[in-house]
Amino acid sequence: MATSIDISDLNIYYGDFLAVEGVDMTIRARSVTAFIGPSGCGKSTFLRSLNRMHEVIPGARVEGKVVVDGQSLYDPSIDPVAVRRQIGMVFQRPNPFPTMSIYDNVLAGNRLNAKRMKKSEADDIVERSLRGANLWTEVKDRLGKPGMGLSGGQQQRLCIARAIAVEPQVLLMDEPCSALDPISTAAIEDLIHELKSDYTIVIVTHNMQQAARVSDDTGFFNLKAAGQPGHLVEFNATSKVFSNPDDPSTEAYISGRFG
Amino acid sequence: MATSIDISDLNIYYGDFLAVEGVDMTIRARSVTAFIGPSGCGKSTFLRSLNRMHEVIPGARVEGKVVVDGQSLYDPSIDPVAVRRQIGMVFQRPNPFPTMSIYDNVLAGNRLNAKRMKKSEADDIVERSLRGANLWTEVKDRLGKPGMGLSGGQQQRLCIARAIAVEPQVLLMDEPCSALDPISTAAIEDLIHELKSDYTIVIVTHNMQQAARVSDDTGFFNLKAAGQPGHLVEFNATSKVFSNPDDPSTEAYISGRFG
Amino acid sequence: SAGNADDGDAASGSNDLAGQLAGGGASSQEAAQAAWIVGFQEANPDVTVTFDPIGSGGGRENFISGAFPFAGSDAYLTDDEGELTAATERCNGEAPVEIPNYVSPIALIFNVEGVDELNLAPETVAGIFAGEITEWDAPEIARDNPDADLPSAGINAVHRSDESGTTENFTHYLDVVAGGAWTAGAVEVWPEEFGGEGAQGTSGVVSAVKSGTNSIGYADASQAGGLAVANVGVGSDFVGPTADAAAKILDVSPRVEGRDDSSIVFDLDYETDEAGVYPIVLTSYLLACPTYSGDEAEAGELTKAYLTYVVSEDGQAFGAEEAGSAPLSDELRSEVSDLVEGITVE
Amino acid sequence: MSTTTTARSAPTAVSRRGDAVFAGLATGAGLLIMLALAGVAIFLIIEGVPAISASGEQAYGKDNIVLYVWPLLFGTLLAAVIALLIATPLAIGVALVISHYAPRRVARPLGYLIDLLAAVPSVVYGLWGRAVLAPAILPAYAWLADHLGWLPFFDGPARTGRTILTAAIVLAVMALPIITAICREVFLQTPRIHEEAALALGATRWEMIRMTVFPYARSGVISAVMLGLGRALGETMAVAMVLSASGIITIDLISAENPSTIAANIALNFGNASGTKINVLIFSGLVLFVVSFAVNFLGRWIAARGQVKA
Amino acid sequence: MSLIDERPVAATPAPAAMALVAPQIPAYAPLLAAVLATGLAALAGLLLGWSLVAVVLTAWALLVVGLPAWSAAIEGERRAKDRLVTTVVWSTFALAMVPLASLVWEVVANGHAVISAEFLTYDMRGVLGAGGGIYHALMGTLVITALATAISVPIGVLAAIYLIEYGKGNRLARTITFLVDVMTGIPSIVAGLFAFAVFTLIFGPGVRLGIGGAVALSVLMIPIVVRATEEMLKLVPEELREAAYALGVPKWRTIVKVVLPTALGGIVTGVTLAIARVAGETAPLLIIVGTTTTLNLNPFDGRMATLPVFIFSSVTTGGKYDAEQTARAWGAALVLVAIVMTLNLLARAVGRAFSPRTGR
Ligand SMILES: Nc1ncnc2c1ncn2[C@@H]1O[C@H](COP(=O)(O)OP(=O)(O)OP(=O)(O)O)[C@@H](O)[C@H]1O
Ligand SMILES: Nc1ncnc2c1ncn2[C@@H]1O[C@H](COP(=O)(O)OP(=O)(O)OP(=O)(O)O)[C@@H](O)[C@H]1O
Ligand SMILES: [Mg+2]
Ligand SMILES: [Mg+2]
Repeated sequence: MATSIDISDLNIYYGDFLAVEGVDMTIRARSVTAFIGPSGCGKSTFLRSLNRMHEVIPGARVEGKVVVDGQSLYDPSIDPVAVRRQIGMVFQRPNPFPTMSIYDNVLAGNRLNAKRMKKSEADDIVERSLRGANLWTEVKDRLGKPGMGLSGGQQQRLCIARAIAVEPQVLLMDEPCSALDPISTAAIEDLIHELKSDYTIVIVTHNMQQAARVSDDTGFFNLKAAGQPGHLVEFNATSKVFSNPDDPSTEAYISGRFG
Repeated sequence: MATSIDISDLNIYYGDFLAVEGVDMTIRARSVTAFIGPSGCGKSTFLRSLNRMHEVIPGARVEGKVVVDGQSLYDPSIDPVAVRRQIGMVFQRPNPFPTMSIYDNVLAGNRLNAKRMKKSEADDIVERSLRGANLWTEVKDRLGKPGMGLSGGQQQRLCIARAIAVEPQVLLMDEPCSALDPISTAAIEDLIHELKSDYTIVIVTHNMQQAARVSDDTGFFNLKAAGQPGHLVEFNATSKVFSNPDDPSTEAYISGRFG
Repeated sequence: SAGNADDGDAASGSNDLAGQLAGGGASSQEAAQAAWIVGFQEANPDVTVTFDPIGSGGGRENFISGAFPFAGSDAYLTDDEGELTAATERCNGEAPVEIPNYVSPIALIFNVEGVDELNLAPETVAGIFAGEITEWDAPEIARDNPDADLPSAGINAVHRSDESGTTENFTHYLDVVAGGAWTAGAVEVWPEEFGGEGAQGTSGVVSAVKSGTNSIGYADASQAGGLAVANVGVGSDFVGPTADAAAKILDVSPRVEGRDDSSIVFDLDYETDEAGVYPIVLTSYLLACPTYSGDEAEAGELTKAYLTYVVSEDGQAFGAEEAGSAPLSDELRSEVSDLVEGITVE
Repeated sequence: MSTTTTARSAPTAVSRRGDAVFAGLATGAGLLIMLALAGVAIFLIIEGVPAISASGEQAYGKDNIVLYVWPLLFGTLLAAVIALLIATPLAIGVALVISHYAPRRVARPLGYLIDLLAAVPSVVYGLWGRAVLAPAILPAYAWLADHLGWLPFFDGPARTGRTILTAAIVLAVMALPIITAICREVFLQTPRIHEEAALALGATRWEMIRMTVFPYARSGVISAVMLGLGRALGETMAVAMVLSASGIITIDLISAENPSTIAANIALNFGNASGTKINVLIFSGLVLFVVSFAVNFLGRWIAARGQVKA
Repeated sequence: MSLIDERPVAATPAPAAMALVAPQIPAYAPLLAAVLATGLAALAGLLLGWSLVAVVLTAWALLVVGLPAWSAAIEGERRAKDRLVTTVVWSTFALAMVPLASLVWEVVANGHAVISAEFLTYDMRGVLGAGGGIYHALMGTLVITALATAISVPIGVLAAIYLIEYGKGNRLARTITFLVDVMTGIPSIVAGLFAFAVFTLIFGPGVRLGIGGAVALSVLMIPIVVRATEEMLKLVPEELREAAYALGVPKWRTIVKVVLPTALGGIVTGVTLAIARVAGETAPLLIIVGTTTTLNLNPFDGRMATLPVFIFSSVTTGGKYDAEQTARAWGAALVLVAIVMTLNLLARAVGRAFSPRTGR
């Protein structure tokens, strides 16, 4: 079910501004890959280029190759909407749809694509996804209530449930815990551990400890200088990055000497 | 000229919300007092209650005593406008008046009281204040230009010049350097050192090193828990707070274990 | 339709006429037409008649274009702008029917403190409205009103600010009778150089006089409301604007010469000194075709029936009661009725 | 969660017909608006142009269309300008009450009250102005004529309340909520940091407003006034019902002889107009359109320029 | 460098104690001044036989001069000026309320007497004097306003969607935004003339149709709807759109199913306000719809009565039954004001109920 992603020589632009330059990496299937780096180095930008969310921003564009399952993502024949169904995304700030109940939020991806579903089938998807997001027991008695009524951590898990309800192959997460308290954070880290048996997971985090805890591979992004594009400094197994990085600037960053 | 401030049992409210609870301290004349603490613990709120700027916010009020020069600041006979003239304030973001020139910005406070000033007298005040704020040499050739045209650090020093132009006795500064680059920060820290021979200075800062560098006394504020009011945990000589604090949470904060 | 549309049981004439009749034209006729429509519809509950008070010019225009089967007009058709020819063409080459149906005295209404009766000679009227006589206690006024307690106050002369037949008839009267005191001729739009307060429509003039102080204005007598009306000098007499006095003017006025038989139109004799005639009068006409055919047959049927009612004794009386117009004299009415009777529908 | 599902459709190109249709609809609606505005101009020109050669009878007794429209334009501008002279200071005061003076809890309801002024239909203002205001204000005009008669504006004689000044007062009441609403917004947008800077220097509330709020809001206030002017220029019924018009040019504000306004003149004469007279009235409407377009254009332009600066 | 050397002020011996206490007039001073001013003016008025207006003006003048003078004597010039401005500013508000209060009072006082079941359910067919009602005008206003809404809302909302979701700052969008702004200033009579010109060109001279009125009102209504919708769409957080895109939802479905529902409350408020604004329009209807005494529900066939035009023609027709007509006009005005103000308040309520949910 899950898929690996090959990125080669990727340049990412906002209009004329080159935000990320020359990234090459391979993201392994059924593993957790973490991106770290100082603010503004292009982690989010890069992440969003993996499911063509980047081009949603006016003027934004991409050069280079992202190959998923043998298909080049930026091939003109590819439908970005279909790409996003296969490669789900969770954002920094939990963003459930305010007009929908918890139940409808989970089904949003299915429903908004005008799929007709039997009630039993829908119930099934909701339960399966909420269980998958470790939220079922907390909300099963109030599925009809608005999703906005949950706590921040619950909302974030609701967003994860919503993302996995459409059964993507890859799950991208952009600082999913940075708006959350420590308990919610722990809950989501646990969840990531569980999800990785089914999904390819890519996570951006500011929290080095979190990267160390949850990821198998880690990529370190950096800026050469202010105003310069971000680039991938090092991409290695997490254990290696945190104990014995190849690049001195990686070590400097991890040991807190800058950033 | 400078004055000490005695605060006893001060509670500060926003409407019904108690933001800061039970503060007791004495701020010494002609010294620099720094307040540190995690975000939201009420440092700014407390600072603003020292020159009755707090009540500018609708619904905001104060209980308890602030005694300056033997006069209780919150006594009904006290004129808040007079208080603010004697106790000047510099804000986190530099806020020169956008429609005024540098010259007029410096004189803004003086003009309020003395409608007619001789040109020579005005020139005098401007030069003295700008020199006092270490800005004179940088701007003396463009006093007629708008204040907004300066760099952030220069703007902040312009605001300091404006504050000292009315010759207050106390100067309150709320994170005056947090919007500035390191060089501007150093310039302002130098300035604080110089000013303290004439003024009683109170400064809020997020930067522990800065507190250690510039202040004589340090107050550490903290929250007991989220949603609870902030309170003063410890108030001591800076050297003591940073080497051998009374309270374990102070030490935890200073050593970076939380916040 | 709304609740009160079904009061057809009151219909006396069990006529089986039905359909819609839409005419329009002179707004001076509006109030009278509203009354006639009510009277006619009461007798013919299945007919809906409308009269659009779009002005005489609009009425003639729409009559000629065929949009209206009949129209009301304060002026008769002439060939000054080819209207008579065009109307003849519209009526398949027959000269159109033109009949007087609405005669109304134009009253000089006034609101002056302490004055209930006022006699005004024609020259005085002209002087006041031309802005020459500006004080109520001016000698010209005082001379004719020896008993009145005239205030020494300025005169607020109110005139129509819009284009109107009332203004035209009034200024025509002044032009004819007041000699040198009135220099603007007969006009539909008030000449601005004479000044005075301008008010919109008859009701505007009435309410301006009512709410102003020491005001005077001219308006259809029927709308004078509670205001006092002046007597106008005729010969050596002063005559008030009663319906009878106004109706008489048609009896003393000559018919316009050289018209077709189907046209009964007058040149009003403002200068008359016949006793009991009130000379400031608005006469309005109805225009129709002598024959209606083809598509217009149904409309023609209704037009004939409606016009018959309007010029009937009942109709004229109802108009006088509701709208304050002066009923046609019996003699004139029968002549007019014969013309309407002669309208044929093919 | 390891259930194997049916072979999933790989990301492939699908026709985005829904998107294209919807985008087309939305763009079409936008273009339609441009078209509508152009249509207003074009149709007015088509129907107004025949009036250019009108004269005499056809031009309501005037020799040509310019002589007919000019006094109306004068009256329109006069009434609107007086209305603004009255409304602007009031609106600024009211906006200050709502933004800076009233306690926050009552500021909102006070704002609603002002908005209700904008909600009253203009025909009701006309009714009120005609039946209530005009008679009530006549004594004031008499007083003005007696005491300030040496000013050309108050020459009098005051014999009716239905003067251009009364019309302007009604227009002021109608323009007030518009000006207030915009002033209120820009006053509220004054950066808090600047207000606090002034207060911290020991400024009183008024000094703070003068130092920070007014300079900041200046272009906003100007554009608000322009929009109010637009409203006052175009208002029809209230003027039509309140004003006794003679169609002359005068700056005497309280006499019985008053200039008319374009909009009111159209409303009053349109019903009775036929033939070329309709074209004449539409032509005057075209003039009004051009003037109010220009005024609004200017207002928006000033506002837009102000935004860049702020 | 030594600051002391450069600062002559520092040389002044023994700095004075802080002057924090300023003499103040008591907190109740404004109230007291107001009461005193009113009392004095009333007394003078009674003695000299002034009118109420003169008394109020005098009281106001006394307050505006007296309070600042008192303050100037005790608190100093700056405080006095502050008080003067405060008094003046509140006075402007009070003055602005005078017409509203007077208008509402007059409309209710003059209008309530004729309001009855008959007044609301009968038309004016066959009525000359007393009696009859505004049913036809009420229905005409409803039909024409509903039609105008049906035309304006889809166009307005779609155009706003174009501006916010598709055009986003491109040249066309900027032009349209600007034109929409300018369009809000089109005089209503011009909108009426526009509709008249269009329908005359199509149907020939003298045409009067309800639909023409709806078109004219749409010209006035569309820009209001566009502005309101635009503002609301701007408030919808970008992250909601992104959340939908990330679920593989096409853009148009995102707009229809996520963005519009989120902004619905504000859009409904805007539309309601727009309806309230045009429901009271008179001039365009006078020109293109005309009026009639009989109920006509078909906007494609002939004249229709509407409340505003009914009011206007009732007071301007005059004649024998002027009093009855004027009474009916006030009654209709009361109904119209009630409708429009209710719509306004409703709009606020809707707006508040649906106000964009930020946070939790
Ligand atoms: N919408 C945008 N338009 C233009 N430039 C952008 C946009 N979003 C981000 N950028 C720029 O792209 C660069 C990379 O930004 P990005 O948000 O990817 O950084 P990041 O590593 O995610 O930072 P953070 O840790 O703060 O989230 C930055 O220079 C940023 O200013
Ligand atoms: N205008 C306000 N209205 C209501 N509550 C406020 C307001 N300003 C601050 N607060 C609350 O008062 C508490 C103290 O805030 P304050 O800004 O004083 O904290 P701080 O220590 O200065 O934080 P920071 O370091 O982020 O500046 C917080 O809980 C804050 O939410
Ligand atoms: Mg980021
Ligand atoms: Mg703070």
